[in-house]
Amino acid sequence: MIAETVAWFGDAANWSGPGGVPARVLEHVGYVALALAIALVIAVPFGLLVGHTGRGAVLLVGAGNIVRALPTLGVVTLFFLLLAESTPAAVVGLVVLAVPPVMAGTYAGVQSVDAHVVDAASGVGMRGMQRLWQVEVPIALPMVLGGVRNAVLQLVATAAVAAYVGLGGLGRYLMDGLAILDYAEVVAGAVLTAALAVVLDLLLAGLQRIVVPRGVRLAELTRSKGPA
Amino acid sequence: MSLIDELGTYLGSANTRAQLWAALAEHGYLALLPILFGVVLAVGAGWLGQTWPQVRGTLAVVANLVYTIPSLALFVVIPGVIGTTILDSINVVVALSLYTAALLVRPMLDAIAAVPQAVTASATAMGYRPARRYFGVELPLAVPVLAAGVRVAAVSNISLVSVGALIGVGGLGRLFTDGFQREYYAPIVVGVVLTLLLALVVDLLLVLLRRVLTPWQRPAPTRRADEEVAA
Amino acid sequence: GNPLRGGAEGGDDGRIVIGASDVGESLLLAEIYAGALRGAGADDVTVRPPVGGREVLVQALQDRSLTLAPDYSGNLLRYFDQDTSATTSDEVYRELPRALPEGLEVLDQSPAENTDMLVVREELAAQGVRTISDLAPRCDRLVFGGPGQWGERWRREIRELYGCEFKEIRTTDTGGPVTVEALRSGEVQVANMFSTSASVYANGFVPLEDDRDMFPAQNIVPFAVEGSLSERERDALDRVSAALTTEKLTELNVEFSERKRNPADIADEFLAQARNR
Amino acid sequence: MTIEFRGVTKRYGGGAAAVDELSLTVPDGSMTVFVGPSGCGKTTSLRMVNRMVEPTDGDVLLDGRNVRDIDPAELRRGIGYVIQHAGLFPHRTVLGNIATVPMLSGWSRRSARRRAGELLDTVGLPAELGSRYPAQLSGGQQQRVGVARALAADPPVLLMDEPFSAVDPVVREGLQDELLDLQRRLGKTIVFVTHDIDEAVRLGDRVAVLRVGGRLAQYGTPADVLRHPVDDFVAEFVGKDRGYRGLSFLSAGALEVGEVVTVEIGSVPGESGEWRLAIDDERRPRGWLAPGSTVDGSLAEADLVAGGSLYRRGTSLRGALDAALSSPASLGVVVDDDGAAVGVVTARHVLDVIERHPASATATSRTARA
Amino acid sequence: MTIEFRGVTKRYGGGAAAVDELSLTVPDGSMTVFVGPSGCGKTTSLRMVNRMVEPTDGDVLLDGRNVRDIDPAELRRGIGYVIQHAGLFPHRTVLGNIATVPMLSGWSRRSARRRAGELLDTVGLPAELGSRYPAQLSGGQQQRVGVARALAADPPVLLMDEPFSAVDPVVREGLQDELLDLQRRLGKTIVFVTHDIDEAVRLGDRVAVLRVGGRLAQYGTPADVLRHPVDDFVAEFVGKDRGYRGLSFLSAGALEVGEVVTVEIGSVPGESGEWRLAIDDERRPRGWLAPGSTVDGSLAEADLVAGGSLYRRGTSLRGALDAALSSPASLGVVVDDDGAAVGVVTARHVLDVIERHPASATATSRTARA
Ligand SMILES: Nc1ncnc2c1ncn2[C@@H]1O[C@H](COP(=O)(O)OP(=O)(O)OP(=O)(O)O)[C@@H](O)[C@H]1O
Ligand SMILES: Nc1ncnc2c1ncn2[C@@H]1O[C@H](COP(=O)(O)OP(=O)(O)OP(=O)(O)O)[C@@H](O)[C@H]1O
Ligand SMILES: [Mg+2]
Ligand SMILES: [Mg+2]
Repeated sequence: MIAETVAWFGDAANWSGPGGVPARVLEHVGYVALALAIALVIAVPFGLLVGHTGRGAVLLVGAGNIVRALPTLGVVTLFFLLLAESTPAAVVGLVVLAVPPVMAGTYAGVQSVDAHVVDAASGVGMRGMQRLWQVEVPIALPMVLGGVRNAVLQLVATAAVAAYVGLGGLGRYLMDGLAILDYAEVVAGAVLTAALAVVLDLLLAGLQRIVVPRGVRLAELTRSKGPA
Repeated sequence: MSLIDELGTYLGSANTRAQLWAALAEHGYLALLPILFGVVLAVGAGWLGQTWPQVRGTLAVVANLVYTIPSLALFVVIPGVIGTTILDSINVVVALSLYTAALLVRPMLDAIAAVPQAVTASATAMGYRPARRYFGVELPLAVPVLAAGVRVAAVSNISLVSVGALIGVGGLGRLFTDGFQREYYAPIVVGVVLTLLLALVVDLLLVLLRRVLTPWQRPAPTRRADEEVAA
Repeated sequence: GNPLRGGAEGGDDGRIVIGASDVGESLLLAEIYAGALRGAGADDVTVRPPVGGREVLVQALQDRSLTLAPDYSGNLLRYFDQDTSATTSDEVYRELPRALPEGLEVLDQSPAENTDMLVVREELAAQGVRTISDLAPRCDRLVFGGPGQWGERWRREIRELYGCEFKEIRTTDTGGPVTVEALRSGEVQVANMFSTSASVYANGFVPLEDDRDMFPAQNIVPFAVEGSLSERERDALDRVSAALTTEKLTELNVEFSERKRNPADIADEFLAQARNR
Repeated sequence: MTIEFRGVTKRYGGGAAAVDELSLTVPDGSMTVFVGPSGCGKTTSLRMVNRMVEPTDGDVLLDGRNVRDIDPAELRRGIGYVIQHAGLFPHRTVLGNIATVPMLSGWSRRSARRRAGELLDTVGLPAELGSRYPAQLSGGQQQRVGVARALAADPPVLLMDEPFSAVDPVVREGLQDELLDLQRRLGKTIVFVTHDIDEAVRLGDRVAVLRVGGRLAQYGTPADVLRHPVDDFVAEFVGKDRGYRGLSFLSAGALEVGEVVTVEIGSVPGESGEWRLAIDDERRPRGWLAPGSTVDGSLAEADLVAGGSLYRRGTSLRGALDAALSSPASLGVVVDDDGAAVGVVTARHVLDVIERHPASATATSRTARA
Repeated sequence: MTIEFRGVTKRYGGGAAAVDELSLTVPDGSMTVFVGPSGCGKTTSLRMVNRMVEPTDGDVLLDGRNVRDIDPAELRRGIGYVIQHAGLFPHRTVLGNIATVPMLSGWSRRSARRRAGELLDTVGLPAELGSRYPAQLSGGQQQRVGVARALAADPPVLLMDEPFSAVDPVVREGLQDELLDLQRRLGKTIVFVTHDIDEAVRLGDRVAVLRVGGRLAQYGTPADVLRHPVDDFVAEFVGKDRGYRGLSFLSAGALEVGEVVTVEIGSVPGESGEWRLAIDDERRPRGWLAPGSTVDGSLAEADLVAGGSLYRRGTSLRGALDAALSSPASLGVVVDDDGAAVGVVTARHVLDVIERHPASATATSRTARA
């Protein structure tokens, strides 16, 4: 199987044209990026609001869990029938997938900001929004980004279902390979997807390094090291 | 035909209903059995991480890597690795067990590491040997975190099983492929609803189970300083 | 190694597992076979959810996770013998037993046929495209949509026989909604569909005549693991095959994909009628 | 700025009162310490001043103005608030933390940071700490930054909620000294919360002792509270050493300082039948040479009996008594501000002064029975 | 069981020594308290006894047997260990917590729980607390459970690492009293760690003062350490009230108890030029009636000046001095074990006794210079 997979990767025909690896990767990233962008627009404000006010947490967690339970395949097929269009159907399914982790990360991030720090923020005379943007959000960033990274992992893995409704992306290799039991192709698809996930995750980790305030990172370090 | 009528016709067939029950049962089994295996794996990983703290990083990375493999690919590749046949439902069970474990390893390691130093130290000082301490003290204390992880894993497994329909093992996922093939809303809607119901019931059961397993945890409402001020 | 060799799930213990491919009517046929076998006294008969193409079914039959599956004579022959020149029903059926790998067999074939066909939208047909030969000169400007494995099976064939080389071969699905949608929206201009498919006519697509007999005859034929069925069970399947005609199959397909009835219900009705005759 | 509590009551969620009919006045420029057992409503009382908690009943007035009529954010910017565990913003540098209030109040970034730099100095932190993050500071340093942050906008009022509870006793004492010094220099009106009676007595111009249920048990000067507890609760809370501690508030003006025979380290002392105080070349006491002890050659530290605690001239009688009691010679060594020995006191002399103290027995304490 | 440290050194990861050449003996049935600033190696020293930390060098002996030769888990089951914050298992009930070691040692569940029930009583907790979880207990109750748990297998040795540091001062004192009482009854060999010198002096038969770097600065009785600190470090650490605190170790045997005029609450007192002690019908002191004060009708509490601290007959001079100092009449009230007033002492009388005390000036302290 390994030899066949290596051969697959070695075959120049698999690297060019609309069915080639570069094109498929771009398509895949496209679905992921689009779905993620929409999910962020939906999930972040909700997470911030609930985390900041402390109100509606039960609802948010409950709703998050229900949304998580929505089968992506079901959503995609349903929206395909409703919209008679492949791309929006696939993207809706992926958005549904990405919203819960982003929302949970955002909410948990804001919620877990040390109560003393929040208290101090009010105590120095910050108004609600000032407190949110100047204190809660910067401190919550690692967890917000954690949620995003989680979402991206799932998106990359699941964007394969787009192929089921006739779209491209790396799922194409999985579906087509599966239909004719071409194992090399399936494995190649899996390897490419996993590699893409790892690369995107590394990029996000890098982003996290850049945007998370140094003090927050230091504080996390001291907390996790703790007393011996 | 309105959706209601369509649902009426669809559910009107005794054959359909029998198939639905079978699919639901298969779905439950495919989603929940892996939870069991996944928890066992995660508990093992926690033990490794506790005994050799230096492997914690590696375990976390491996868990993350497993999580990046698309489920569909895993379903298909697993027979090649463990020698099952392609249509075997074991493939789905194995794949989802791996996902569950991957999902649980991280929180498991964190939870074990978060057991207060004072508690582990006093256990050691009372003459607990490492294995007994892990199962008698650290693991029970990690239950709340583990339970939260299991809830997420259970729910996402229930959602993921459907993908198995693409390889002919998918419980309720069949309803989606069927509805899709025939441009037929009824099975898709029924499938989504049944999946959600299953998730809801399982989630509730897990919450109850957690309550039973953690009698020492009284719910303590978290309070924020500024709730006082209407400003 | 080949991951598909290994433990058996179905097989000799009297358990009968019927498979189906992801062509819509395959499931319907599987249900009909199941009904017939139950009528013949088999008590442990299951129909597996449809999965993949012929490749998957063949593997599953070979590793005994399936006992039986409906298939189409022409494509089945071609699958095992790339270079066959048999095209008519009889030729194909005569060649089949020789081509099949050891341990697999086909039962009596049915008169009902469901061939591949290329369809276009009415606008294109109205420009005088009625046969594949008419299509050939325009191929390089047309996008084709079909199942994932279509290119491998037919690209060379259609070029050699008709001189048709499509601008692009896009993967849609096996005559299912994605294909229909793609053709309807103009994303593809030519698509591979099936002769008994209800959606060809429901959408006003025009089938092109295969004037050089590229697609072989495709009689429905039960494809099984040798020795896995009793005489009585084989008789029951033969009777069903005999009762099935192309018209009947098309009718059943309308019941299935247009009226969206449960395939098991349709199968029951059909079997009842067949018995009463 | 004067702070006045007028019949202030707070009930959380309609339950029992956390603070019950609290009435007291913190005069302008003074420090009042709220002290009492856990859960007695200290924090709640404090937070009603800057409207972090709204009273269920009654009013809090700042210079006669009801805080209810002031916008909470504005109010808080004008009141420094130091909370337990400092509550520093982990994502901002030390300077960034301190500059918070000035920035909120619309100062330019530059002037806010200049001010923050000055304050670092005020609270005794080196300038190079300015660019560190809170996680890189020790507990005591964090507390100082917390104080600096509260001082940044030069607010006339400071609220401090157990600000030093997270640090160990030695560091804590240093921080207390600095706070006293700061208070002397800046003259803020301060409300300070602690559950440590020692800290209360040390810092407060006035001490308010609260009992559980948020009732004020006694409000008066530390001397009052220590020497004249109004009831058993206060007496018990103030502790069993209150007689001795109370000496902190008796000045030693009339204390008679006696002569003492001294010998210098390195010199060759003769024999003697009395205790002699060994001193170094700057007259700092090093220990006692016991009566009748012999020294081989010149006097070294090893020949000495360790001394007792030292009494700094001009401080309260408490130190004087302890010096006398702890001395092996029963003679408490008195030192001047440079630490040079200037004489000795005996416990008896201290008692003489205590007995002559008019306040000791007859002072009427300003007390409030709750 | 005697615990002996023999030249014990511990270096973590080859760095500087956390404990350096520690040699001392804790005699059978006595309590030794390790005290010293943060990071001086107290915890490390303690943990080398039950092999939670292995020495880099030197040996720890239990009744002459090297702990190195004992299987760690077995060793630990025979040594009670109480740590800061109690370290209770949050997932087990109080009884479950206490029964832990017996269960580990293979007792039946029933007898382990019966034993746990007895211990609840030993540490003064009501039986109904047995089925609670630690989170449902107050800090002080948790500490008691921690002690009970350590006692469960009736180990001859107890190690206690800042066991009371998490509770407030009042509760803490109660716990200390109970520990002393327990120690008297059970006669364990105890090593106790604290960084609070007061606690050390109060509890220890011997006090070991450590300095940072893990060197032993002084090892002796509390009186020794307070009254004869071997060097400046110990003197400084022991604190500035050490003279006064040292009085705790001077017995008041020869203290002269004087007469006092008493008036009973409810009676009608005449006029008088002296302080009179108000008592209730069980002769318990209620306060003082000031000289020259007039009473309308019968004597009520409101007519009185609050009294000072009380001195229980037979306890140390410290209480006697404080009673005298805190009294508005300068007369310390002496009570018997039932709390009835039996007379008064003056500060002067206390001084007389102090001066007559032979130990006061000349005792040679058993000290160890590090
Ligand atoms: N937000 C709140 N909601 C409900 N009850 C509260 C709240 N804050 C405090 N309480 C209760 O009010 C009472 C007084 O609390 P407060 O925090 O003022 O006490 P404290 O004197 O500061 O105690 P500590 O010394 O422990 O800090 C306590 O019984 C406490 O439980
Ligand atoms: N596991 C460890 N690894 C490395 N260094 C340690 C470890 N445990 C303690 N130390 C170091 O050894 C020294 C002594 O530590 P120890 O915990 O014994 O001090 P302590 O006297 O108990 O202090 P505290 O009063 O703060 O509890 C400290 O400098 C500490 O940092
Ligand atoms: Mg408080
Ligand atoms: Mg320690």
